[in-house]
Amino acid sequence: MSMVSNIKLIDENGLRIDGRKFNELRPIKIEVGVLNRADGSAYIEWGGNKIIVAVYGPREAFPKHTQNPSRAIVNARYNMAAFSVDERKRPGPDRRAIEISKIIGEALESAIFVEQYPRTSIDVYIEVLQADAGTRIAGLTAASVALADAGIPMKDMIVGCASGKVDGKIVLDLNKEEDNYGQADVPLAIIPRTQEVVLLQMDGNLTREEFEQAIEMSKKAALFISNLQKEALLAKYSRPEEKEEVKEEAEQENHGDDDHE
Amino acid sequence: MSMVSNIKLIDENGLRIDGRKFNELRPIKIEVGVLNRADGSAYIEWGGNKIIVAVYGPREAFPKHTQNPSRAIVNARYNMAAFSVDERKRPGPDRRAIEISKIIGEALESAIFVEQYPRTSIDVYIEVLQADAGTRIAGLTAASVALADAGIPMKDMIVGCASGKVDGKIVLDLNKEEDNYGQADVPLAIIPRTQEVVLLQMDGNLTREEFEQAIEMSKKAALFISNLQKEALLAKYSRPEEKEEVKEEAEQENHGDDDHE
Amino acid sequence: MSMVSNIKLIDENGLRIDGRKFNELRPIKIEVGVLNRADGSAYIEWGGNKIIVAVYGPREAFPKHTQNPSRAIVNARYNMAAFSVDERKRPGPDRRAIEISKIIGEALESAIFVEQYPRTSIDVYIEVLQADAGTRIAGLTAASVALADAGIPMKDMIVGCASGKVDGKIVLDLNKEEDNYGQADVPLAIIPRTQEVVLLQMDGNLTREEFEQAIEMSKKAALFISNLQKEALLAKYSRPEEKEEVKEEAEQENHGDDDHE
Amino acid sequence: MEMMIMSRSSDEIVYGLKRDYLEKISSGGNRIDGRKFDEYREIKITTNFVTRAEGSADVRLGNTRVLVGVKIEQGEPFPDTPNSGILTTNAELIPMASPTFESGPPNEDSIELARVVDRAIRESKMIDLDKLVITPGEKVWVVFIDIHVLDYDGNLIDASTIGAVSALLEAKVPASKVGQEDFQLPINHIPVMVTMAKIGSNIMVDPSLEEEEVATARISVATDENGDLVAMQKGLSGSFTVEEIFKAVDTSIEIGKDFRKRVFGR
Amino acid sequence: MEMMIMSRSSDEIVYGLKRDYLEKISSGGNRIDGRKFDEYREIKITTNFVTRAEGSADVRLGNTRVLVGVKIEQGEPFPDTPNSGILTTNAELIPMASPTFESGPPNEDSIELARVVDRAIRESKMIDLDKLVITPGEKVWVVFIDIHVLDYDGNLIDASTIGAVSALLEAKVPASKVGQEDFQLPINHIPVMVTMAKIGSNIMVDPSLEEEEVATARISVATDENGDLVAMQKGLSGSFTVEEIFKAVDTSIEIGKDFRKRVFGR
Amino acid sequence: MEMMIMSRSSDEIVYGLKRDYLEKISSGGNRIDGRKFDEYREIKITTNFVTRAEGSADVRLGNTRVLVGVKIEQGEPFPDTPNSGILTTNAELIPMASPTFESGPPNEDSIELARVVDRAIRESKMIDLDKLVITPGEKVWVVFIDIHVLDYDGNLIDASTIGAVSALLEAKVPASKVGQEDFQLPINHIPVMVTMAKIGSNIMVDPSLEEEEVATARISVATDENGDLVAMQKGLSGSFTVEEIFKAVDTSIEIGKDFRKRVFGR
Repeated sequence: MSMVSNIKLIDENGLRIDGRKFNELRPIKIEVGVLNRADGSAYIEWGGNKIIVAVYGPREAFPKHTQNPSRAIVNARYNMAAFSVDERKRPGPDRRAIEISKIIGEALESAIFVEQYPRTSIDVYIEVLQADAGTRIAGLTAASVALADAGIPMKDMIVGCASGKVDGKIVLDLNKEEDNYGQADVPLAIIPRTQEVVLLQMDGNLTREEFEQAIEMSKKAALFISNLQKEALLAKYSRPEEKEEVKEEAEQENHGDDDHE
Repeated sequence: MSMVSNIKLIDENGLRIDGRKFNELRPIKIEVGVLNRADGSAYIEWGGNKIIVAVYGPREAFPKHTQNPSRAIVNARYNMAAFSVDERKRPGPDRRAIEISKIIGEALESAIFVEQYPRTSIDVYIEVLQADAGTRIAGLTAASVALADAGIPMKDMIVGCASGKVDGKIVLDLNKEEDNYGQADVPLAIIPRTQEVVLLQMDGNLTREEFEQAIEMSKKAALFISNLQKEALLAKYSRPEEKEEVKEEAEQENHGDDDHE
Repeated sequence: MSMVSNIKLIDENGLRIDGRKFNELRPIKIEVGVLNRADGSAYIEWGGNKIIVAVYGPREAFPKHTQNPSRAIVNARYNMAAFSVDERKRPGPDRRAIEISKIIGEALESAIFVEQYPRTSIDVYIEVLQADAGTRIAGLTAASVALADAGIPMKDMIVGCASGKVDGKIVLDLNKEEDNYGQADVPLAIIPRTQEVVLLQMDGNLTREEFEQAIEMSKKAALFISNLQKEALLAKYSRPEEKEEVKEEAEQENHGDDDHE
Repeated sequence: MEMMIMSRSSDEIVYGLKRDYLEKISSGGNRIDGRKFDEYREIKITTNFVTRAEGSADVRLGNTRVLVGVKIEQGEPFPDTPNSGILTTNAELIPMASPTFESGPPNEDSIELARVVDRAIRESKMIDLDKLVITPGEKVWVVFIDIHVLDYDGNLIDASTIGAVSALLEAKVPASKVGQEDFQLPINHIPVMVTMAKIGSNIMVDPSLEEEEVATARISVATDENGDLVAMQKGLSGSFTVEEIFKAVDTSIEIGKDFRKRVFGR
Repeated sequence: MEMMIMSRSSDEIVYGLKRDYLEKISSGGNRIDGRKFDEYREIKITTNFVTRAEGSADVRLGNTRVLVGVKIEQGEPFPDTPNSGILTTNAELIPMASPTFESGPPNEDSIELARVVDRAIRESKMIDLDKLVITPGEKVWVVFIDIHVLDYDGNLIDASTIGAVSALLEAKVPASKVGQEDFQLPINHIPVMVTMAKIGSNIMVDPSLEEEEVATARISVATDENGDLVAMQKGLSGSFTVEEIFKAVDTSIEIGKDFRKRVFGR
Repeated sequence: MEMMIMSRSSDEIVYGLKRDYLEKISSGGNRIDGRKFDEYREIKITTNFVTRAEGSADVRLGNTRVLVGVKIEQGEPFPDTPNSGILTTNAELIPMASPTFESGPPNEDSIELARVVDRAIRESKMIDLDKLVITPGEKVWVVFIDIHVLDYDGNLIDASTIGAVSALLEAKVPASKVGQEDFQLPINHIPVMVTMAKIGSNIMVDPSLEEEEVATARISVATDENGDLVAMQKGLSGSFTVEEIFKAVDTSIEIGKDFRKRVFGR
């Protein structure tokens, strides 16, 4: 939200620079069980984002002093590959990644029955292989699926979507240019069943009314994406005979091009 | 002691650039119990120095392998706030701070009955909020008071003062300019009751006689400051009804302006 | 192997820039028991290389979770002193040192009866005081002697030598210039009794035939150096009355000047 | 002086009892220290505490105490914003402030704190960074905000934001170092951050440490003087309903107006 | 979902049984997954996976999966090679890939991996670094190879080398950033790395994780298209006879020829 | 080869017995190795040990052994001393030297050691830093003193100072690298450091490791050839009377005179 530019992000027909309508998602594709070593895994393509998530656990928390005798601890690690962004990123976590890891971990924990696994850790590794705005929500959305794939008992699968303000208008699911030159960004994640909010951030400038508009738009989109999560899981488990084969070829319907309403 | 300059640090009347006589201390103010979470705390203003000290402990030493089965370990951490000096200091300990932490810890340990608390640590956190020469001695002086406030049993309250050489003359309690452009600095701390030396450093150039002169001058000043320490403690405990109220308003007499002799 | 130069490394008489023949070693001197604190120690001069090795152990491995219940772990630490190279090296291990430490540790482990000391570590500290090409092999060669000096039971004393390609010719034991401007380098270490290979690296460009030639030349040299190791040990233990005296004066015959064939 | 070395399990039991108690009284509209749900603890601000810094503020929010210093130094601009000064925010949860804080490099808590405070200041466009250029593309003023937490009794986010805003409001750019006259740091807007915690099904502003320990969710909302939202951060592993979020936003706007006048005099 | 928290001792027993079994079947000429000693697992390469990078390759070698990205950026040459571009290789064994990998800075395993892959590429002179100069002595192209291990089922050295070579073969130098035309990274040679493991007294190529766990020694040999050796690394605490080494070299030359054609089409 | 894995408690008992013994014999005027209170262990210095360095000294003080190397390289001056060379001192307590030293970045012991040695050299103005300017304000000579402790048997401060002074005395500035002639490092003064330990109520010079282990206090005093004091450091958690300090100073001045002649030939 920091750079200034003369770029026109919405044209005279109300279309955005990638041709989307104000309330249109980018294409989303989710795959389940894409890794062999992990206890659970998922891969998501969301616009230009390519993110893979592995889940390990519940396993004995290490080092020992981190163990909680009454529940599992949830560790999320959001990491960008050095080559995932335009200018090479130095390997290792920066401050942004540490903050994102923290809020993703808290959001996931809200849905997991942590009391069932005292003294253990549930480790969620989110690797951003290519970044194109909205990585935290895309990563979180895939992480829920990976947790389900690992068989971790959850109330529901967390899901999210961001909205923002671009050229003075509230729009859904910002892309890179909109994120760089827009006026606000509001990532949101919810528990779909209850529609409660488990992750929420905001930066930029929004009136009270614009904020409400953004939240409602994101919530609706999140519920749509929740279905993509379930379909992805179903696609894996409805074909048990292929389960042990080339998992990554399990193609989902790509609903992303459709207007989600 | 490293910079060269043409600045005249002592004028024709024998007065120093801040108007002090050769054997005059800067103003000193000590307050006790200024923090709520710490087991003991103290705040000191000494010239332009502003330093706060917290004490935690005795508490179980962690990690476990640091525990000593026959006595408490004393950890001192001297730290300068990023904004405490003219040019912003990068956060985190530098080599200077690590050395100072070590010698302060050793000096404090000399007075504490460490055998009474095996397997524990006594943690002393010294935060320099504004620095103006003489921070190690000011920090140590406040640390003793904070230890007393925490109820740690001690033989006595360590106290100190520096002397140095400026324009060829031995003077008490160097300020920033005298420290930068002077010819020697000798920080000293003693156990007041026995007048034994528990901290001593020196750098610059002193003859044998000048050194003796400096030590005697510092010792005398330290004994004076020892009384300020006790008054500060008294000021807190003589008003038990205020003890739990706004502690930082407990004002001490400011003896610093007086010539201490 | 990376720099290009017009330097002629072999002259018309087939002699190398330091006057050696193609199959001639640099002077080698080994001393045993040169340190007091270590459980075993050795010093090697090999050409311009000066390397000292200390061995501690078997001792309880620390931290505890590194202990192996069925055998000793072997930790090698190869370290270059800041002043050991032309341009001062920043203290602390760089990536090159970490790789070399790993392969030296693995090579030494191949000879040690690690099953005899479960839960312990055997720590080998290799300090390069002056570097002149071939430090890893010189360090490994001295490390074997230091292990023997520490009384660690071994199948045999590992020993090694490098060969390489210079001006299109396979030569033994590259010096600094040959290493910088040559075409290939092949460090090799063997168990002398069985002539099995325990360390092998190669970089540059060699035909299949040149490689075989290099290996055979290195192997022969290693067997020669194996005798120097034994003589060095013997020199220490054959003079038990001097053992506790000025150990570092135990001079070995310097066979290095001889052509080793 | 007794030592409190409790096992984790007894910790857990105490924690459970505390949570139950605070939930119970909150369902009756009460807080442990007697405040109303929308009531802040007393705020005391001492500016110009560190005269060596370009700006500073010593903030006490109840028993929480935070010292914020602002240093302004010369530096190179970022390549993509050659005509703009630089703002950078750092927070240290030094072990002085709490028995649970440890020495060492910033951890996830101090990083989140610094980034949330930074976001409120940056996104409100509080500082006019365009006026902090010395030589375009080459030299600009860098504004360092350093948050030093001295005593931790809850709600560091608000205490730190108040401290940062107060210190910036009094900060002077030391332009005499480059042959110009010193000038007041150019200020465009004043953000106010309001943090709320959820205990049971109740939401209360300015949580104390005891409240934070049992809260399930936390939300911080920063607004500017137009009542616009400029930054937001939901924390902890609990959830809010959308309605609760909207209500929290309204609370923040309301309190912001009062604060801006009462605390910052603007 | 059962938890596998085994004591070290039971680990050791399982390990012993595994080793005995693999040694036994290998003495009969067999491998645990049915392959022949000189048989690789299936290789699948997807290049251009990360379009934001200058080159990339997603490599699967059986169940091992490695993603390699190549970024090419401007930088200063090293003082001793002013007229030469720079190659730098980094590997991360991220905890995603294995329950035994830990977060944190590169450890000795990831450093060895990066350095062995780097050596094969550097020593084969695969990239013509002399053509990567922008302004002699001042500005050159820096080629960053980043190896991201996603799924670990053995033989990371070969999978990573295949990935690095594939990514470099498709990489474009973004010369348009300095007012020239983008151009294909100049390639001189194609190294092929073949890694072999010794189990009992048998040596087999492309060890899987199960094989690596019981192998006593490992050797990696890189060759170029002339059948010349360009890099070699012996690993683990076991030994090879000189004859075994020579045989390993021959195997690498043989397989290299096939690979270069079949995998890289050259 | 027996393994000495003792519990902390038995450590403590042994320590107590040792302390009692050393205190007892010292009260009779004796030391465990038969020396007098003011007697140094034998000193052997080999200079020019590391020919690749600009100066070096291998120092043995009894069974303590320290190698000091001096490198002199070009660098930028500090902004506040544009016409002065730079001196920097580093010490590494490598694990080779003692079973109690650990790998890793410098700890408080090695930092104190480096800073105390540095202080003696810097404050005595031993090196004429003003003569180490290549281009005023732009390029100066940087003198790196690196202290590498090889064998630890007590009194590292004196051994290291002797090593640093010896290495500096023989060091040459490699001015031929900037087109001038190499020249001897310009030396103004020669500091001598004398360290003393207090055992019971006795003070003895050059403590061995066994003595250091039971000493309650330590004092190091550096003097120059005029008998002036240039640096001092009190260590450990015990105390000295002021009279003891003065006596230590006198001892240091005395021994310094002898050392300067006998050891450095000046």
